[in-house]
Amino acid sequence: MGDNTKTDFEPNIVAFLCNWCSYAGADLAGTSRIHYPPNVRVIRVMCSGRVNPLFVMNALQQGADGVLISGCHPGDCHYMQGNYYARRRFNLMRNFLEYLGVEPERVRMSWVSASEGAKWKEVIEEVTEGVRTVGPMDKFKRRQLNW
Amino acid sequence: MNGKPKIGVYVCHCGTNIAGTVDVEDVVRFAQTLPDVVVARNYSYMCSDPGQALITDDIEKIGLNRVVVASCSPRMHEPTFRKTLNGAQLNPYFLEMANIREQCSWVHEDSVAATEKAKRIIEAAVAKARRLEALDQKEVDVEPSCLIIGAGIAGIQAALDIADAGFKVYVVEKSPTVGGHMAQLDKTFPTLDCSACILTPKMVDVANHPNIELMTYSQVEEISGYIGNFDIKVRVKSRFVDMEKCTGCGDCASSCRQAGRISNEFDEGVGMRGAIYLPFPQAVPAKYTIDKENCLFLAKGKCGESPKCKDACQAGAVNFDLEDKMVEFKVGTIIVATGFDVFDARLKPEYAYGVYDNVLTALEFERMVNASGPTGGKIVMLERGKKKKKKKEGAEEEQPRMPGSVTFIQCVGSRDKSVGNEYCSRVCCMYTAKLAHLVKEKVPGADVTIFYMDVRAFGKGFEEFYDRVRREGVRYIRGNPSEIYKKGDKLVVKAEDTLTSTPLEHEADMVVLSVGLVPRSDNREIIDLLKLSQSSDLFYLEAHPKLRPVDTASDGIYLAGVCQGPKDIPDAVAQAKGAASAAMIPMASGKVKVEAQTSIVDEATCRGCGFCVQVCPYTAIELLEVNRMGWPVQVARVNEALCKGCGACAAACLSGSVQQRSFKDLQLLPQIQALGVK
Amino acid sequence: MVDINKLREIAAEVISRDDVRELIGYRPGTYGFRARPAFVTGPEEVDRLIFTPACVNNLATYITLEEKLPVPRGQEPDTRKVAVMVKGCDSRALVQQMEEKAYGRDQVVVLGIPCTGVVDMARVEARFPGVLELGEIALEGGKFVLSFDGKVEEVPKDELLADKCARCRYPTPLVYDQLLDDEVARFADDDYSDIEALEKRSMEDKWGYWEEKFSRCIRCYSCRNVCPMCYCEDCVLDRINPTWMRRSVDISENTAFHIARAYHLAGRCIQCGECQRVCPAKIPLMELNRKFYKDVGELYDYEPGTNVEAAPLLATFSVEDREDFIL
Amino acid sequence: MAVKKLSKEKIGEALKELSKFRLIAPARSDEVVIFKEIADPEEAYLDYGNSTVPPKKVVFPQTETLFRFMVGNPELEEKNVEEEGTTVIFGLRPCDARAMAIVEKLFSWDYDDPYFLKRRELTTLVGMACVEPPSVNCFCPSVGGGPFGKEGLDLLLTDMGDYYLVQSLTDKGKKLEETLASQLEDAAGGDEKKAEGMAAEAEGKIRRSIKTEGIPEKLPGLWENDLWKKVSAACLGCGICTFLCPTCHCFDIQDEVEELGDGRRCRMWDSCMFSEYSLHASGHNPRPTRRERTRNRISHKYSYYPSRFDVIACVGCGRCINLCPVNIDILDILEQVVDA
Repeated sequence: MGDNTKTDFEPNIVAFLCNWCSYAGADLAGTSRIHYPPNVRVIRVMCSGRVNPLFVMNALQQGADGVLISGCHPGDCHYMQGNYYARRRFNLMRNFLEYLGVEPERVRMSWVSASEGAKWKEVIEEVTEGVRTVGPMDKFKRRQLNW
Repeated sequence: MNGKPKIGVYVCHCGTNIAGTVDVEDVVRFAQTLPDVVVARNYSYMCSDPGQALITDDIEKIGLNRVVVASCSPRMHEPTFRKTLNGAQLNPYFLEMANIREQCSWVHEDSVAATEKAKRIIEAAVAKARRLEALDQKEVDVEPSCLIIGAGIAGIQAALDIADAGFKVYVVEKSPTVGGHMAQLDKTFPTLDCSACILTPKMVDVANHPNIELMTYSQVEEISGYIGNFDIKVRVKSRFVDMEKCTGCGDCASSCRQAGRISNEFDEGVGMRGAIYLPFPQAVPAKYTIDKENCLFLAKGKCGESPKCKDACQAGAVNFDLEDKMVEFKVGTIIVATGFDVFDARLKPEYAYGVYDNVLTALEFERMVNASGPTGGKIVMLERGKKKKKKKEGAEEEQPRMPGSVTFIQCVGSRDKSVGNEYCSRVCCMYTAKLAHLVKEKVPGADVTIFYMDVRAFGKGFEEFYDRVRREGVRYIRGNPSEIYKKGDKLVVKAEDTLTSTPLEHEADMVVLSVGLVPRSDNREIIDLLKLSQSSDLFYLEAHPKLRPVDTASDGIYLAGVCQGPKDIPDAVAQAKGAASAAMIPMASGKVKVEAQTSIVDEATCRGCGFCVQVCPYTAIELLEVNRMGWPVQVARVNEALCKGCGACAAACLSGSVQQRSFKDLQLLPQIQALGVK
Repeated sequence: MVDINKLREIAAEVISRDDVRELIGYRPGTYGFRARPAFVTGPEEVDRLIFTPACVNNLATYITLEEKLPVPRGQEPDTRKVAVMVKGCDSRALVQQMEEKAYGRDQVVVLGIPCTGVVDMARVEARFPGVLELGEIALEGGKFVLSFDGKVEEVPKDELLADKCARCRYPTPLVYDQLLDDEVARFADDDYSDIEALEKRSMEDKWGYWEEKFSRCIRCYSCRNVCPMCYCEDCVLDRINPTWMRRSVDISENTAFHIARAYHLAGRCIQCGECQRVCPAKIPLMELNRKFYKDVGELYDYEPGTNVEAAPLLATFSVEDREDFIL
Repeated sequence: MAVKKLSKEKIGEALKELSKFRLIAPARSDEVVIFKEIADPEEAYLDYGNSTVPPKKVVFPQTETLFRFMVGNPELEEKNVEEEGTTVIFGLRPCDARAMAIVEKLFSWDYDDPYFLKRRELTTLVGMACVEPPSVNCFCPSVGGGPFGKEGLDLLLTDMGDYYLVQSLTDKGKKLEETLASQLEDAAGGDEKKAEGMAAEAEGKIRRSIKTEGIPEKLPGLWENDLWKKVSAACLGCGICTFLCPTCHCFDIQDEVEELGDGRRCRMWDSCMFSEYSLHASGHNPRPTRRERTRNRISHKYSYYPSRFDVIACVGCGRCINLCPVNIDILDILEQVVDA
């Protein structure tokens, strides 16, 4: 139990990135050759406002140990307001999941701009380490191919 | 639609950029096992002609109907491969990119982990590709006209180019005259040609060009629409002077009770003006303007017996009843050329700007050396507080003293994290050299010293000019002064000569701060109007730093001049010409493709709650009544020309009736599922 | 206490109107203390209408429930008004439905019942089991008076009162055409003490708590179907393409269902408590809804179902919204 | 062979003995009684009225995998029910056991359903007679059952105060009796007689009833009767009445497929009260409203099933009446049918 499994545990994190800021910021981290842990897998959406909070639930159910939503800083949304909607929806969902016993470390949101390649790395490191400390998500993970 | 998916996966080596970290062969073997994948290949550069030909061949010979390219970021080459598909008669939206370079091989060192991650990324891309749908690339007509915001040299140049090409141009300038900062300058570096001599003809052209409608003293208030079809609303502020009648004689200005009492923005406060004024003699249009904050009649309702300017104007142009005018028009493209502010030297209190009269900013000094400036081009010691008094007394003015020593400090507000400006302003080294040269020219024998961190003389003729100035006796000391204080009637610059590690206290009559360029304080207005992004230096963000330097993220909106980042006059002009050219492309072709990844409503399940209408920032969705099997029901409907494809509506819809094309729940959930599997 | 004769008189008047198609109210149930919905189409039917503390159902649900069958060619759809009896909580469902444009104010006639609280029928039946012949419940001077099998029993109000009533902020309907009684002043509020206690427990405890509850769920969807805010004709959770959750009944899919259901009510739930009342597996669904309700109030100063003009919570934002949780 | 008894003191021991099988017994989850697999005899909650969800789920699980399929493997992997092992349901009510016998008629009719029948074969039902009616809405005698009914059961326990009378009714029952040999004692000679008396008394306590004669024949003629509209007006279209019904046995079959193509075919409870139940792929629904659905529920139980299997598919447990959120009462409906 516990410590041993947790240190060996490599979290699987699904991230939803807006095309204009965070995805571009992650690309910038790449062009700047900034290294970070490989645990985060990205789904590109045009705007963080597209992210239905139920995607978070769905990702956790389908086997993600953590979920990250990242958008433009307030005021910078390419579509003006999408990140504000995302912020509100996500805050409620995160609180709710915590209420059900889903560690808040698994459910993260960040603002990363197109010029913040270095911040993207920091975010990845923090999210990965956070999920690592709380261990695998098995609470309501779908048991695939159950009899 | 295209029947059962037949997917081709193409894994790019990108030389060693990907293949150096990711085991490409292994990834290809994995891709072959994925559902609906009928072929998986790898190639050294997928974006090259032979790389694209692989895809084209497979589409034609194997009958692929979906393509996954695992290579660089879609932000890089998605357009490239969309064209490839298009060329092979496959709808370009049957492409999905797997970013295994920027977000994989370049950011991970461990080859095993990177290879594993690349597989997951490709698996998710295939999961989405299986559900991709063909999208219509719709076209809209482009209004053959352009709005240019800002009439400095960049705005003027862009306007002239577009107008010369035969398109209608609307130029909106906030201040009463065109010309911008360039009009304030005396000479330009490194050639020392007279700024006014090269600028004023263009200023006149812009005002007289038959294709240009110039609106000075005006502000854009509303912009709506999209490329090809922007609706613009401009407020033309009242000058309280009838533009038709004013002859520009200036009788009004000299009669103004406030004459000489108000600091003239154009002269950076070194010179004074009245409440009715012309910013400078060569202003275009040469029409007077009443500054309503300072006009006694407008501000207080009373100006002696009657307003003197009105009495003085023989043309009867002064009219206090004139009101702001709203002008509405349509354009196809927009160029933003709003320029910059100079750094506020008060933010470096150690330099005592605003404390000592003879600590000046370079732009103030520029006005002073300008022959048409407030001192008639003479370099004189300033006594800032006393001016009014002197004028009031009307006494014989005693000749002001010329400074015997002038010291410049470079990089004030540039390359300085303490004030939040990390960037180099790119013009200060050279304008300092130019000003130093002018001191040498105008004050024979003056001691001219420049404190600098590095001298960046990178442009055409720059190094040669820097050499020349040094030969003229200008002393360069490498060091960043820490303080300026007064000793007797001298200013003392405290610094360290970092080349010799000698602390020094350098005395001067006058200190000029070579202030950097900063984003305009009113940038926010434009950002809100146009939804522009900013880069980390807070200048407007171009669409791509290398390949789309004049475009913005929004189609049909372009950048010119310093609003995008510091640059000198030739660079600003070059960018303006670039922006003009970019704006003319859609105008010349008359048509432009619009966003295809728009939202769509399933009217059969829509319950008409209007959440989508509420969240849409583009008012692209409306509720309307339809007949559902005989019943009148409200449903949402998307106007695809207005929809920008953000998808906020899709996330707001509780019944799942609103979906964003290419980002449907049906396409994203399988992606999530694919990524969930470890 | 609503005067039953006045109620029937008004009902008769309303249902006699040409522009009213149906009146939804309450009538006695089939056994014990139960009451059930009544669908009145003519004045001759009003004599069976009642209102007592046994009238627990939120009838607002029925306004949006009726299936709209294809209108045969040559016929016109019956778009006459529906009249509905509502308690304070039920009226908030109308407000929220109208905020969401489910129908217009002119499409309903609202008979408001200022409410002093209804019973928790499960508590009544546990206290007085085996009652078959119709009994009656009345609220008199802070006590529920139960008459059945020739007996009369008095029980202190709080012992049988429904939990939602003990937290009710709006006993008097917020929207009505006619109010059937004097307004009732607010007599309760929600202190969220139970929610806060649960919030403070460890993650393992919280999940253990909910795992037990969600494991019992049989996915009968009564919670969804009874909910006046769940009025989509075609629930997104029922769809196969895309599959938000699978039909399998297990802890994973059950949890997904309950998260999705509760989230879809965030900023919309009007606290009528019907979902929890009807749940055969006794899942404390209001502890989910109230968590959202509490957060929505605390974070965004928003209370659903109180203002028809309000913009829906999740379709609006404030630049000042909290973001201390964002990296 | 003498009739046995099980002292209440030995019930724990007996359950322990039975836990070498898959042992299912009523247990509490918060305030709700459910049948579940128990490991510890302490979990069993025998002093109960009736469970919320009937134990039909043991032989007819709410969700079950029929077979699995994997990418790259042409063979299906079939569910082997045998692996679930011998099962004992301990303490179920006679009505619920009878329901299994009724439903078995369908599952062994034109096609032998291997999953249901194998589970039935593997399962021994130990019933608990209803000395007191579990609910005010019980009406088992009206539909051919009784509080001490034996149909479907292998063993019947009757609470005699300090002990349970144990009557074995089938070979499976006898076998189980042998398993419990060391916990069982011989019952007194008069106990069986006494139990018969208790049965009659218990039946007398059941207060709700319906005369079913003629209903199966009458129902088809009421197809377009107004009563369906009236009785269904309040219906919410939820699945309570059907999911909690011990004889409802409708199921849906769905494939649950992972993104890579592996998957399983599942069978799961369905409800004729759901709007998608009879929805065609075309979008047409022959039962478009709650009216047709309610009519189907009643008709299936009281007309179609008896016309095919000579037995009403309702055991009178009263669950649908007790738990209907809007007090739709099957006896109320049947009375309207009678009066129609």
